[in-house]
Amino acid sequence: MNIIITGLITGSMLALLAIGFSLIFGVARIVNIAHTAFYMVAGYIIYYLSIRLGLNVILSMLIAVVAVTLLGLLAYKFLIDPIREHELAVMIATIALALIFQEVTLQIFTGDYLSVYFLIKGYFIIGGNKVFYQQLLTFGVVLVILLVIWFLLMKTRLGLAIRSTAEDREVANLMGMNESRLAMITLGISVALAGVTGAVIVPLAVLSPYMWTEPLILMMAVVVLGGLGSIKGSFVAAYILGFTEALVTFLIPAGAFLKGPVALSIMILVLLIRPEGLFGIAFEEER
Amino acid sequence: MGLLGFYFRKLITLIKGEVLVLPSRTIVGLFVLFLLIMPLITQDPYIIRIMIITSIFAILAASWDLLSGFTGQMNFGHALFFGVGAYASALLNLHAHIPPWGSVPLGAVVAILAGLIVGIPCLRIKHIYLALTTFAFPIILIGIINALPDYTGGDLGLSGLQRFTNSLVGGYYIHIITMLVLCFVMWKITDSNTGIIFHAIREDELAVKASGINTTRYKLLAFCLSGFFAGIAGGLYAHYMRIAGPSTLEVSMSFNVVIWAIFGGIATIYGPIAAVFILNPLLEFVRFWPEYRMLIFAVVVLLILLYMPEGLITWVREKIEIQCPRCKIRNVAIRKNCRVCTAELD
Amino acid sequence: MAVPLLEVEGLSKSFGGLKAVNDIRFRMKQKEVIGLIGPNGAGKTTLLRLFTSILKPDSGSIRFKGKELVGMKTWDVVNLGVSCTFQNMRPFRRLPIIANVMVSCLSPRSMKHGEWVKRVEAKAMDALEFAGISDMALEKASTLSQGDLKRLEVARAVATDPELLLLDEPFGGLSPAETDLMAKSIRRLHKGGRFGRLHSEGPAMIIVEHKLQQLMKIVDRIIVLNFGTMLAEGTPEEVVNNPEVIEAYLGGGGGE
Amino acid sequence: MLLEIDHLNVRYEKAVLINDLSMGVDTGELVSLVGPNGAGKSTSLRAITGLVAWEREIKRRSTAGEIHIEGKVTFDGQRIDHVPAHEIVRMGLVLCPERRRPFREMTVLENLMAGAYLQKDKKKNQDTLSKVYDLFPVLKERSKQISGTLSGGEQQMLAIGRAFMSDPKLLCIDEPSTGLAPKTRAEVFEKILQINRLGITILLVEQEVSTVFKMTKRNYVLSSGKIIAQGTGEELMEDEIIRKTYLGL
Repeated sequence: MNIIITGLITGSMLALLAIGFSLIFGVARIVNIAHTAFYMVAGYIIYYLSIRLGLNVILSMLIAVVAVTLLGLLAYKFLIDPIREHELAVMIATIALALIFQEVTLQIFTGDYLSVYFLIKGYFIIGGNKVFYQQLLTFGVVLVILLVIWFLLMKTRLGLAIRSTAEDREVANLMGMNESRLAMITLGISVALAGVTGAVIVPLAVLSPYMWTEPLILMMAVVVLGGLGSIKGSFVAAYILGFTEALVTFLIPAGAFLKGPVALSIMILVLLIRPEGLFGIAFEEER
Repeated sequence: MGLLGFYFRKLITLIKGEVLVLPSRTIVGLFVLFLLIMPLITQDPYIIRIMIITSIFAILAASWDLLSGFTGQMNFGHALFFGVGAYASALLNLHAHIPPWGSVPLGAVVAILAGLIVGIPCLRIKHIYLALTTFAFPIILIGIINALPDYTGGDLGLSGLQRFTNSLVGGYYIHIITMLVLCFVMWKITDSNTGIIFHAIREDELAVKASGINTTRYKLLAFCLSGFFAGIAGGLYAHYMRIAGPSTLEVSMSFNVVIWAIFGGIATIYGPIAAVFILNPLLEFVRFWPEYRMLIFAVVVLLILLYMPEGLITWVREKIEIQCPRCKIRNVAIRKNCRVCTAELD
Repeated sequence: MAVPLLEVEGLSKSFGGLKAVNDIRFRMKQKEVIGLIGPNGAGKTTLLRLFTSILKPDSGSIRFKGKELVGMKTWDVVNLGVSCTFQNMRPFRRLPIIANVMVSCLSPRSMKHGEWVKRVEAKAMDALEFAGISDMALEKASTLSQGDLKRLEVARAVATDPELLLLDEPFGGLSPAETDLMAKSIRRLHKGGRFGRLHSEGPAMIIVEHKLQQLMKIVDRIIVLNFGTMLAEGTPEEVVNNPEVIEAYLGGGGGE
Repeated sequence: MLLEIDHLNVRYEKAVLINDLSMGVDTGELVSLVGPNGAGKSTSLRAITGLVAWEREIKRRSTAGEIHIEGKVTFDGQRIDHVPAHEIVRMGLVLCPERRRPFREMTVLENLMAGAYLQKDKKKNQDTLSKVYDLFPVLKERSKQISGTLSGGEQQMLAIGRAFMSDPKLLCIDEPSTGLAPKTRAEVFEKILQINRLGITILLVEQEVSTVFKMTKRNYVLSSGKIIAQGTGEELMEDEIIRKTYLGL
């Protein structure tokens, strides 16, 4: 039972992060290493507003998401956009950005582990395992957000434009889609997703300025495993890796440190069979 | 005596004709000279220590450039080779009691094996997939290391390694000279025919295949060479710090390597080396402000990239030197005419 | 009868339902020069890519001097003596031109043929000389014009000492004067002989081209492709006067 | 003139792709631009629809390869040579690109709706959509299918339909017949004629001249980036010019 709950929660978190990451990669070819750093920043903003300032938790979550999105857009406008055609430089710039976030939070909040209260307290017991209502709530919120994202991408005009641009920048231009403005909007959505992930996961996690590296690796594994740019792929792969982690923790309780490596090994094994990921599109030699 | 004088004069001519004509070469020459005579200026153990570690990292950054900068196989898990080299030479030193001058090269050989193991699956994966996948390898190795604490020391790592020498200055020269030699070898490799093929693979792999070159072999060669040099760096690091721990495999280590290389300018070898010698001491010397060290590092990297996305050293070189439009020989930027063919420079 | 240089049987390849190459069969003799023509999308380039194992055929066999090429790696095919150029030109843009050709000179086949040549640069230089762009040897490939890139492609292919040379639109995008030069080079190459350190025994060639006037002066035989199948085959005169060919080339029923 | 091109030049570094091109298209016309491979047909379409300038904008940031574009392009009385590509579409100049390029992972309907991106009026969209479905009944049958799985001919119709959804005044179609079987080709050309009869001006780039010349009143022949001849199909055919540029005889 615990496996299912942890698996679901880790999986959902990874799915949210991975979808955001592959969205901006698809539309603008930006590999945003700082993606999970935004997630961390959101967590800290919530902590600051709700614990230090005593604001309502839900309100602080909303503020955090908005603030992180703004931060992302500013970073894009001034740091990423000027060097966008140098893919490597962009990648390094995002690493530097993540380091800056890490150091600034370290300065403000020190390296101590911090946590935020549960929104709702209490738990019920199934088969001898505690299931916290908070866990259920988190999972529920994640599902709702995934649905909203799916709806946004599949059913709206904006989503259509985003998907078109991701597939063929030039033809999207021919359809009257302003490619550079879409990149900006997509970045906003992507960072907002990272912020939301931070918001929903923060009551269950402990905050530390270094908390962005572990999910970063797993998120990238999810993106690669699912196939770059495939939302369905990210979704499936996120749960595969989420459950793998939970299963490893359950089967070898002493070997919790193995959960990451096992998940990554699975990714590499899959890639050996399908180099383009589970749902990715194979590179075909151009005609 | 006359013979000695002859060679001395020849050396002078060589320096005049080949080194002093170009600012970049002059700078490199002066820098090497500075490294060699530095202990005469100061013997502050702290400074010596920083220079040793910096030179070890310089080997590491150059080895990344050899693989990723030249062949375009973006490796974001370069810490793997570093860590494998460190652990392998540590194990050899501790259990087989092989002295450092034996365990470091042997450790590097193990790192070559790591290069093969990683390189073979990476042959099928391309571009961004490769970059994102290579992240995973060092993490997996950390898992293995933690799973076998009896052999690897787990979280604490292997400590109590022998040093090359306990003499401060002796240790300095061993590391600096190794660095200079290895970097020169790497530069020579990239300057050779093999280097041309590496370059070409990055530009267009299919066209290289169609030229009759076995690209698989060359890509694996790049992985192995890079693994070898990074492995030596790892071994040197482990023996110098007297400990081989999981920190050699961390994500931040892989990140650092990439930052150094791209900051300096990829596919140059000298770029990453220079970047390490700029960034690493900078990071250390800001000790009067320790809590902002990393922050300053990140901000510097970000600002430099914003204005010089091709890398700092590449940018500087473009500024101080100019290529002759006719014979392609490089000249000082202030010259009006090419120093060889006297064509007008603009 | 001697083993033919190239023997193609039942070669087919499709891309997602579209049959790009459909049941091609032909033979070619030593030193023969074949022109391959047909409208856009007829499968000419695909056919060349099948010969060099860049693409894998769905079925059929390609035998070069009795050796099966299907399933071989591209570099092995090249080292057997089959060399190709790319229609849309794929130079190593950030490398000097001479380095572009040196890559070919470093292939095992080229190294074997030039044992007495210690320096690959020298051989590469001769290949450039042959193609007529040696004066630009040190320029970056990205600065070349369309025509010079074509010549670079030829130099690169020639530097592997091929016995069968596959040229994909060698005149494409060239001005009339450049076309003449290129045609001259190709004829010279086919005659064979020494070009400095470059030794040519006069390779057989398959040339894909749209400029028929030039093509007809070079080739012994023309194969016409349409929708992946062979529409006609014969001497240049036969093919040009074949009404079916005119129709395929100029489109349904036109041309009169 | 609906579209007027005045002394257009396009250079990619040293390579001259378009050399002093001047031509015009009148409202309601069906005009063709023909020429052999590499003559610069596609480049000229990309230049007038703003794609060359867009590409230049991207390349400028990466310092790789310079693109020069000069000349005057007027559409519907307004100069468009400095208008960004996505704005040109809004003015009614729409390009149906070479090699069709559908959004392969999206369904047919989604592709069509992507074409209608700028049309915010839902009702009008439905009207255009039903027009497209009338023109291409096969698209209606396949509307839920992923477009990457369509056949070549169907993809071509989808590409034309998608461009039609952008509500063009002038529709540029780049090589619609490439890689299609004769029967499908004829069908595609028939559809293009039908669209023209609906009152939409068409600039058609093609290689297959004989069919095209039967459809058009006016044609331009392009070779090495230059207009070398213009006139009716019959004139051109007699002129031996086509035989020369195409067959080189």
